[in-house]
Amino acid sequence: MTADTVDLAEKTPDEEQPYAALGLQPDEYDRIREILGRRPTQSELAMYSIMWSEHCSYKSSKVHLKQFTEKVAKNNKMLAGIGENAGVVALNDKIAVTFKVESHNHPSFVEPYQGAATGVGGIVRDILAMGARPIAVMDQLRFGAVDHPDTPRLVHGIVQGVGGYGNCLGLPNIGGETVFDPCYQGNPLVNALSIGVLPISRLQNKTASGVGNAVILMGAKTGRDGIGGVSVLASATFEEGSEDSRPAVQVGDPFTEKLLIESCLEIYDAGLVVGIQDLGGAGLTCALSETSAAGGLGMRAYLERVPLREASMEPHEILASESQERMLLIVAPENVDAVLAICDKWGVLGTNIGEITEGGRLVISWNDQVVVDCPPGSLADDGPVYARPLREPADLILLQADRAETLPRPTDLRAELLTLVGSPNLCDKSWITEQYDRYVLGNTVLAQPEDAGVIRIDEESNLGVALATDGNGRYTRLNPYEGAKLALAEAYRNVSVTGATPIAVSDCLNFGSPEDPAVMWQFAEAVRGLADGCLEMGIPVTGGNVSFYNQTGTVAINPTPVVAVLGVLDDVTKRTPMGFAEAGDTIVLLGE
Amino acid sequence: MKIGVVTFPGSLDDGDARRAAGLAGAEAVQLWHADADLKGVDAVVLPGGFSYGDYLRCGAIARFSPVMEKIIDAANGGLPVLGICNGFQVLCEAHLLPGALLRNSHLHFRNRDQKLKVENTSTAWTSGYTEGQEIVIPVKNGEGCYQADEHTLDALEAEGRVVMRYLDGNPNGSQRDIAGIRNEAGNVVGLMPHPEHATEALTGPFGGGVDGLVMFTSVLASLGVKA
Amino acid sequence: MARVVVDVMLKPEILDPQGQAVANALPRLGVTEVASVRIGKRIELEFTGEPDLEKAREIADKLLANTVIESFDVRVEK
Amino acid sequence: MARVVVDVMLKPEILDPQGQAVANALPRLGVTEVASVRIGKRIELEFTGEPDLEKAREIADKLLANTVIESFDVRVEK
Ligand SMILES: Nc1ncnc2c1ncn2[C@@H]1O[C@H](COP(=O)(O)OP(=O)(O)O)[C@@H](O)[C@H]1O
Repeated sequence: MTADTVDLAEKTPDEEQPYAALGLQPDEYDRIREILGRRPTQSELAMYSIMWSEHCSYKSSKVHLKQFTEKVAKNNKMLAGIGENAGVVALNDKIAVTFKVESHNHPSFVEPYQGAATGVGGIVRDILAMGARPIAVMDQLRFGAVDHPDTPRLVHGIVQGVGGYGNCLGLPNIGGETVFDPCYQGNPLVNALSIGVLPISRLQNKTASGVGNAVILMGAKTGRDGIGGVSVLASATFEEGSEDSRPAVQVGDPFTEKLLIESCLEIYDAGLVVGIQDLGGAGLTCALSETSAAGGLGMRAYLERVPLREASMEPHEILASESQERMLLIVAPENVDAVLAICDKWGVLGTNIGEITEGGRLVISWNDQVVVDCPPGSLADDGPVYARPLREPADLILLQADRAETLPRPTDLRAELLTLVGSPNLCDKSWITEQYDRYVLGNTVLAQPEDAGVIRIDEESNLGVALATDGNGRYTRLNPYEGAKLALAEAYRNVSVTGATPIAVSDCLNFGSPEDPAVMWQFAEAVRGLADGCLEMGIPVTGGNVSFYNQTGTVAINPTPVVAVLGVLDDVTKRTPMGFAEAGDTIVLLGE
Repeated sequence: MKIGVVTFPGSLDDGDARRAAGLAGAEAVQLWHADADLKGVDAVVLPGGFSYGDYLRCGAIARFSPVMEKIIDAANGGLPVLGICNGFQVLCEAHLLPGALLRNSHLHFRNRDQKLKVENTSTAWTSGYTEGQEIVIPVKNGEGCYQADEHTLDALEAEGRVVMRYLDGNPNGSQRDIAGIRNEAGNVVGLMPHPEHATEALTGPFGGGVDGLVMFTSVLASLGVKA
Repeated sequence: MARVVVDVMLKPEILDPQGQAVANALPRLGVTEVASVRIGKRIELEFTGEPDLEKAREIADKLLANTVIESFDVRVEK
Repeated sequence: MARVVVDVMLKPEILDPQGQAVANALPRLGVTEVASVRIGKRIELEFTGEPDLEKAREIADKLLANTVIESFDVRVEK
């Protein structure tokens, strides 16, 4: 088989390339040609289109997200922040925790079970990549109307997917949210959070340093999963009849992920790894370019060494594949055998696919044909950045004018109460949480129905953490600035009431299309609100995720920032559960 | 006394089982699925989880691991063996216990605090309970529906080999509300609910129950009696 | 390559809740002419050489089916 | 009664973790001549009257198979 090589690209500068179909703008394509000094090869075009997509480059959100680092006072407890796979916060001078919340909305609409399952799998690998042992998960779900004909497919598939993956991975589910609102009908939200714990000495990063070090790909074989999924699935909306263009869906294998976790932890503890990166939505493309860009060196990778599920895969497909349960490790040559031996012990594939080089170029070949030769920073760091136009939604004034005070007062309180209790958003959630394992690992101190999940981290000292997530799309639609602050305040309170001290924030910002100035305004306002709120509370945003293009046709979902607050408890035996403890206790109402 | 806890690839509650053994006063020993060596342990726990992903059938692949060959021999020779959840499934697949565990009748994974009635205390693992005692232990499984033919079920009942039964609602549709059974000799017990998750007030079922710890203290007592 | 198919079904006397759930759902889809549904497994074994029915039967008996609750059937697929 | 069998298999490009786990276990049972294993579903529909292939195909498409990741095959079993 022959591929579109760098040589060929030089010889055929006028070849027409489908950059627009890959989601690249004409000026973005021109910049790629400028960077390379020639037309990109097919593989390079795939890589740039993936890395410069909204999903990977944060091109529309970057200018706003800066506030999270600029507005917050420097925090010496934060060991890793925005830009890393997940933020890491020290609890004391030995132990740190890392947590993050991420979306998997679009894949979950296409295939609810697998979409939700691989959402959990993806966030857990982010936590693992920081050097941490994942210790719990949470899930934040938004569905359409409870009585819509498509809702059962989504609810049951998604809940079973979250449970199926998390339960099989052995991670307790310690909380989450379930909201029904017609605005999510064609675009449910599936956000998943994971938290992990690590000795500070085990903190990992994704830097590919050390010329001559080996590049090891660990985990599942690479298949045609979600080829182009990042650019197609994450940055376009679903239209009727788009079935044919659907790329193959990623299928999760939690068993392989469990083995990947155990083998990576053993490799960390043996001190065998220089850098590590999980393979997420953008597969090898992202892992190869981000690790080599972070190291400031070059990298040579050999695609024919990548274990494939289907032999007929072409180089650009191998680079774009979203196959799950894979990690990329940078390992000193003398440690390669030891790493592969640990892989073998756990029955995980480990393959040496390349090495770190001098010269600052990422060079990728396939059967002796060079298919990629570019500066890795141009993929990972120098993507386009847009300051998109913002405009307050035209209907906002009307919405705000329609005030609650004008509603008729209820005359029958009993009926009001029954309506509330019976509403899908307020009713008991145990039909969901009973499908999740809350006990595994034996450290769950509080979970459903509590306001926050509490996990013991150290059996000797009883050190522990509390986590809560909140978000309210309806408030945020009415006032995105205050809505984001409210989400923060609610999660902060939910953590505080357990007796924990809040110390850090992660967020998942679910919005419509950034190309719509009204949506972009909502986004800008929400980020400003969250940043201001965090400044007031004195806790930093350590990481998060932006999910744009959540809409059906041109109608966006309600802007839905989901905010996660992490708190610390020096002694989890002193936690305060909700509910009244004893008869005779005094009831006090705090606040206004 | 040493209680060995097997770790198969995909075992999840192995750490909890080791912690429980320790809380009961035993030395917990990790046994690796690929080792055909029981490291001189006095009893074995096959923990919960999804061994080998529980693909094909729960426990089907784990049953063929090297450590299981040794455990089958040792169990036939009287070594106390407790299979919890996935471990119960492995014991059935290995024919150390009769019957099989099928998909829950409601087709969902279910995790809840489960009330149980202790039916039989003449096993190595339940001697510390009193017959008829009601206890609460978490249950969490997707395939915990115990099934056997009528003849086998009648024999189990007649011989007092039903060890625990679900009370106040059967969480998985198991026949005759069976939660756990034992072999004829009483050294091998399989149980769907998870006693290792009810050994500490802080992390146990709602209300702080530690009813599960008795299973681990029972085996130590029965070993002491023998020694 | 040669493919052997192993069909594994629950024995008739064993309750099949999954099949039942499907059977119960059918009338809601307007299907009334299906009396019962059973759900089992279809396992495809690709042999490197000649398809070996004897071997397949042995694998099925030992691993693929739990003969306490399941029965199986082995055949070469052309 | 007339039986229609619906075989539902994962599409070839979709990961089959079940089949893979079984394939990995076989060498431990001393089986080396099986190159790959795929696991799917075999669904038996008993029709009250004549077996209706068209109807079965409709049911498979709507309910039995998830056509995003699975393909199916329908046939009458004699
Ligand atoms: N999808 C979910 N996953 C896990 N836990 C959930 C989920 N939805 C709700 N919960 C849990 O159920 C409990 C009740 O939820 P909810 O009714 O939203 O409570 P509140 O209104 O107090 O936030 C909480 O403990 C929450 O963490």
